[in-house]
Amino acid sequence: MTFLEHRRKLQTSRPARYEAMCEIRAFEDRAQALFFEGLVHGTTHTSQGQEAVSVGMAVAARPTDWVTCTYRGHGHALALGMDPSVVMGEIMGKRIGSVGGVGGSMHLCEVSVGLLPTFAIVGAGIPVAAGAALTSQVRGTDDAAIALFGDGAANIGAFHEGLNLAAIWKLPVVFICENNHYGEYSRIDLTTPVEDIAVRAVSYDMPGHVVDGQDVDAVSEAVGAALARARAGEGPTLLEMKTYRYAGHSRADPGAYRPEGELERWKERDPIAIYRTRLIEEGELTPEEAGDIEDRAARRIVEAEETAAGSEDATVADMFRYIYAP
Amino acid sequence: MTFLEHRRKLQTSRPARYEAMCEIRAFEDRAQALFFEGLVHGTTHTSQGQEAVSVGMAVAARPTDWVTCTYRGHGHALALGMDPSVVMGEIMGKRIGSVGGVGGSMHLCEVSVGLLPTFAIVGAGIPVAAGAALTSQVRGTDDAAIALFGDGAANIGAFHEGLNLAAIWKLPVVFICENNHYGEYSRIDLTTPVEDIAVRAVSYDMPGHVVDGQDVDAVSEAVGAALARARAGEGPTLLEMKTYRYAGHSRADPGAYRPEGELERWKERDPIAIYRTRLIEEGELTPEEAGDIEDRAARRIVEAEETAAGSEDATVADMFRYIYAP
Amino acid sequence: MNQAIAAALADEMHGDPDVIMFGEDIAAAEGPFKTSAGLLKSFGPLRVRDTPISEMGFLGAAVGAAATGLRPVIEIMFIEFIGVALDQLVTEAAKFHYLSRGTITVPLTVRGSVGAGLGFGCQHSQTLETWMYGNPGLKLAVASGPASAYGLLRSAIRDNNPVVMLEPRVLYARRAQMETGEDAVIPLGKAAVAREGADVTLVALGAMVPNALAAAEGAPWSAEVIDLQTLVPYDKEALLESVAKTKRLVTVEENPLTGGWGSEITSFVAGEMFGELEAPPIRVTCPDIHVPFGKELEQRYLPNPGYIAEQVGALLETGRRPPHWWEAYR
Amino acid sequence: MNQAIAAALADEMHGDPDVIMFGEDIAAAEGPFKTSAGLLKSFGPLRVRDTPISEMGFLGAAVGAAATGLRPVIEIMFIEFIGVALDQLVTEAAKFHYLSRGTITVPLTVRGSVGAGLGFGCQHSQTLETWMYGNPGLKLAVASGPASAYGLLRSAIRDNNPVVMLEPRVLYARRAQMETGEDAVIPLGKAAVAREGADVTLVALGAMVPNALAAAEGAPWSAEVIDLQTLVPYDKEALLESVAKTKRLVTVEENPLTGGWGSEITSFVAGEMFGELEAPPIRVTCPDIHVPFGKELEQRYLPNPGYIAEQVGALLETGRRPPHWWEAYR
Ligand SMILES: Cc1ncc(C[n+]2csc(CCOP(=O)(O)OP(=O)(O)O)c2C)c(N)n1
Ligand SMILES: Cc1ncc(C[n+]2csc(CCOP(=O)(O)OP(=O)(O)O)c2C)c(N)n1
Ligand SMILES: [Mg+2]
Ligand SMILES: [Mg+2]
Repeated sequence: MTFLEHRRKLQTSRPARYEAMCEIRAFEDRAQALFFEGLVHGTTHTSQGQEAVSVGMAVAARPTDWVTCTYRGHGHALALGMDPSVVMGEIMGKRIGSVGGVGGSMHLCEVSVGLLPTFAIVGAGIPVAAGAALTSQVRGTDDAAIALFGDGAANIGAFHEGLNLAAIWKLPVVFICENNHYGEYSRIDLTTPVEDIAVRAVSYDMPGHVVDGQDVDAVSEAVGAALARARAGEGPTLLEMKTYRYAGHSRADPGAYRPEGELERWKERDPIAIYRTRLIEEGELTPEEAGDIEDRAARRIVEAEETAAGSEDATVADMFRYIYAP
Repeated sequence: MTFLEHRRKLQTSRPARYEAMCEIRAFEDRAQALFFEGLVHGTTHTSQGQEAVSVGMAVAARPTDWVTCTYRGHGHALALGMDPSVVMGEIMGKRIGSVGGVGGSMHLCEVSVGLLPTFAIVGAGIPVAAGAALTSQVRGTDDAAIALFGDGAANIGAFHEGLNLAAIWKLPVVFICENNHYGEYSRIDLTTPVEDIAVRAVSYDMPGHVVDGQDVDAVSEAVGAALARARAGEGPTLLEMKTYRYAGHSRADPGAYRPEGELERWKERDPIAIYRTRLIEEGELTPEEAGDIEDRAARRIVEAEETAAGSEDATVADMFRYIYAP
Repeated sequence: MNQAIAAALADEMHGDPDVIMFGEDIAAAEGPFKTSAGLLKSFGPLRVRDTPISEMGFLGAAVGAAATGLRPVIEIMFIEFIGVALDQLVTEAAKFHYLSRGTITVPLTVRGSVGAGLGFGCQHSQTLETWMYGNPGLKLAVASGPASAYGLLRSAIRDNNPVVMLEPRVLYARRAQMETGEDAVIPLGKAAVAREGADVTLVALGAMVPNALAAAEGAPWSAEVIDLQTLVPYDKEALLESVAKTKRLVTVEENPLTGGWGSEITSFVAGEMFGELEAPPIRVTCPDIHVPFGKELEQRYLPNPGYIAEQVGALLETGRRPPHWWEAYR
Repeated sequence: MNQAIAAALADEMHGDPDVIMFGEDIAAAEGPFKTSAGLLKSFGPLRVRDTPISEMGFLGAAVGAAATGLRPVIEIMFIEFIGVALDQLVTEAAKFHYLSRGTITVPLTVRGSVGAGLGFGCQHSQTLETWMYGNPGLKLAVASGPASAYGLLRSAIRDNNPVVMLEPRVLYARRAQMETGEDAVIPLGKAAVAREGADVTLVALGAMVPNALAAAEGAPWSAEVIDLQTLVPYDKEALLESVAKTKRLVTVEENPLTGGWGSEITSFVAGEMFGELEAPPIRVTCPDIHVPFGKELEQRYLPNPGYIAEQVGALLETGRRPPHWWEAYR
């Protein structure tokens, strides 16, 4: 399946969205396991629990829109249509990896799906997305840009400067804050004096909305509306997706700082389970079909891992490539 | 008059406030003239029109509070009680200058009046003031800190980060935005999507108020209330002073970008004229007394200039002092 | 030189609709140093924009615009201000090509005014090449006058990498008859021999090029003066060729001594030409202090032609490193 | 080494109530590298604080707190993050003493983890001393193991200037028997002779100190290994003394070649000891590329003991600069 077919399917088929979320979950579980088993070097940041944001965003975005996201980017990359073996390959330091294996888990990129190099510096992708939107504005196209970032990132200067610039220039960009309630080991209320990041839109005379980040349809609808606004020349929007990450912040973190029961409560609102129930209730899937989808997604990740694991390692010569453009 | 006497007088005597504003005006007019006449090297940023903010702030602040401000700092320094010959001396590169003449117009400092080194980098003084407030909080004193900055500074990351940190730590600090409607040559509406900077307080769950910056009593009252709140442990406040600078941004700027009539309209709300009328109406001054005050203030600036001009230049050896503390 | 810069910008903007420009007060006000005179009028507000005071925000936006097809030129009014935005330049822009497996280029030009001499005080008078020259993926050029500003800036804009272009503020008012157009374009990575000579090679950048030339004029020794033009990547061949002839190297630099780029140049040559030099490679720099305010102090702080000549003369005479003038003040 | 750091922090906090500490996840979580284990419990939330993700904000707050009487120690989790906050350190903190005529001091310590070797990729693996070492008013020290981390950090906290203290991340897990207490304090500005030797002086910092020592062990030549400890100000006397004895200098540095601190050290010694050296001063460094991900690539990128020994051996044998290993890849 080409990424264009994938994106078209996401747009037209709700079961395809379900499948995309299952695929991300399977990928992230496996990525985490690889690190725990010590099979992979370095660190990783997984996104189990946040799949609806990735997929809902990818449903709404056009393939020609530009997206910036963070080190917690596997889900977004897969949702946008990157091949899982390419993401896995990058994590494993393989030449088929999205950056040729010299970047690692925090550094994905795929121009064809619209993904700019993912950012390992908190907040840095926010003004960069505004800049991608500037390109559309200058060229007079109606492509837009999307910046994905965390709740913690809403406290850094680049957030403020990026939103302000986008607002004053009326740039076609959608700012999506994935509020998973933690920045590393710190709960948001220890670092952020407001409950909803969305209220900060007021500072830029920009619409700001809180969205249920566990509901892929709600996400795609909100992002779709904001993108439509952007394409119509009405400027940027701030969307806050309320969500939760099931895993710790990164490889090294078991998440022990979370109050008892919090994880369990959020798991009751698991985006994949919610959607499964909904699709079955609304007659779009039978339980058997859902089971098939889950199996297929799981299999694809197993295959992707095999493909990646069996492929060539990045070489010393690869380190020297692409330092300067010709 | 020691600076403590000066501050006590400001607190208890409205004519003293009038005199302080007259003194700043006379100082700034003279500073500007010195640059135009080419008698001084470098650049300067004067504050004619904004005197009520400086004096109102100094009325409300305690001598043990800390203040950060910008390159447009002569007025604040004088209001806080710095000797005009010391400010003039710094502008002229004299050893009696507040920084020994090696800093220049943008760099004043006087620990005894609570003035930290003034900032030539936009926004930089904002988190620094939060840090000064942290000292009070850690030591359990009820001193507070004040950060003065411009409307343009409200768009830079340090503003956002400084206010957020102060809010989450409930630091005893008052953020005073002097909205003189321009950042260099750009009117605020070209760079800032909101009319009132004060609304940005919402992003930090902090009180935010718009204040008439041309009314010294209104300024002192608003700053006083915010300081009381800070000292009581209730956290920071954002105050926006609506004001105007009569001169261009700096030595080199005639202010040609201003719409016709704007300067004249603001001059009708001149803070010194307003206060003169009020004090006379309320029977606190006769016109003769007001005239005496104006003469005295003017004379003091003439004398300060003579003192400064007649004093020793900073020397080459002075350049090498105070690079590292012992 | 400010007119040469405006001309280079206009010429590139005429030639390529993807070239856009933004910064603080560069559009309506035509730049605090009038380096964008006429551009708003010629190219309109879509391509020439004033920004809020937010270097991180607009530098970041330039990175995004460059990565997606435009060729932005942005202005950092005084180079110190990049201290609030370095991340976007060094950690993002310079690494994007690498982090995209070569699929993305960042043809971004960051212009910044630099240097002492105009009484702006210690937070507005540095050159700060040293913040940027140890970072792979970036290029860095420095103008030494109207012709080099024009020629280097045009190359910087055309280059497919992020290029920092530093403009010594004292030179903005410098006027000179000069060519414009294609023939006046100066390639990045190439030094220029500003003056030929036999006894010693003086290597300078920016505002120190005219000072080095002035020092060489009428001196009893014959100095070859090299305008490095591009610091990253610097022209190793030109350096080795000149020093092979003169056997002596002096760098002339507007920076504190410690950690300045002169250390790289002297270290490189000392490593390559060991045993072939007739004197130690030396660095003529500013002292390790902040830039002082005050006309005389600032002039004393900077390596002026007289001091450069003194240092070179002493080196030639003694074959040893002459003392820095400031050793007396320590 | 992380325990040594926590111990140094605790000892200084016990000794001086003005010492406070803040940074991202350093209080409740005790630091991502466990360098503040136990501190929140011992000293309470007034003195040990978690911050929002806002390096500019909290570094700036530390400057303000230091200027008004406290002795803050802040943590920049990975030194790259100072790219969003350099202004506060270099343009403000380092200049405050000067800009207050000496009436204000800024006894601020900025701790940052640095370096490659743990697979964090090119935005989390640099050392970046070069951003900070050319700026008067700052000091800069680098830990090379538990004892030096402890000893230098205590001095950094006591120093009345802003001090950057860099901690190589690969060393955090290093364990060693060591002294604590007053006798274990290491003064800033002094190098340590980590190993005596006669034929060549190896000058290293941070994680390269163990590598240089390993290269020296069992080599057929006798190397003196100097742990510079403090890069700003660096110990000129110690360098000259050692090289006067060995006549040969090799710097071992975890940085790209161009613009690294090795250029300063080699340039300085080449200038002072011209004619007395028996080989060119050389720099053993990383190549001018980004830090790669991948265990093997990262190890190849770094100067490992084998490569250091090779370079030193070749220098001693030929008296010329040996080629860098990466010249084959260019
Ligand atoms: C400028 C900067 N500061 C600190 C970090 C270290 N860091 C990496 S992720 C992270 C937490 C970010 O939290 P949030 O924005 O909520 O995103 P999440 O990880 O929850 O997706 C921190 C502090 C960084 N990468 N960049
Ligand atoms: C970080 C930074 N960017 C740009 C500048 C250049 N600059 C100096 S003053 C100024 C305008 C500031 O406007 P505002 O904050 O409204 O203060 P005002 O000058 O009106 O008092 C600018 C852009 C600077 N000093 N620092
Ligand atoms: Mg989060
Ligand atoms: Mg203003």
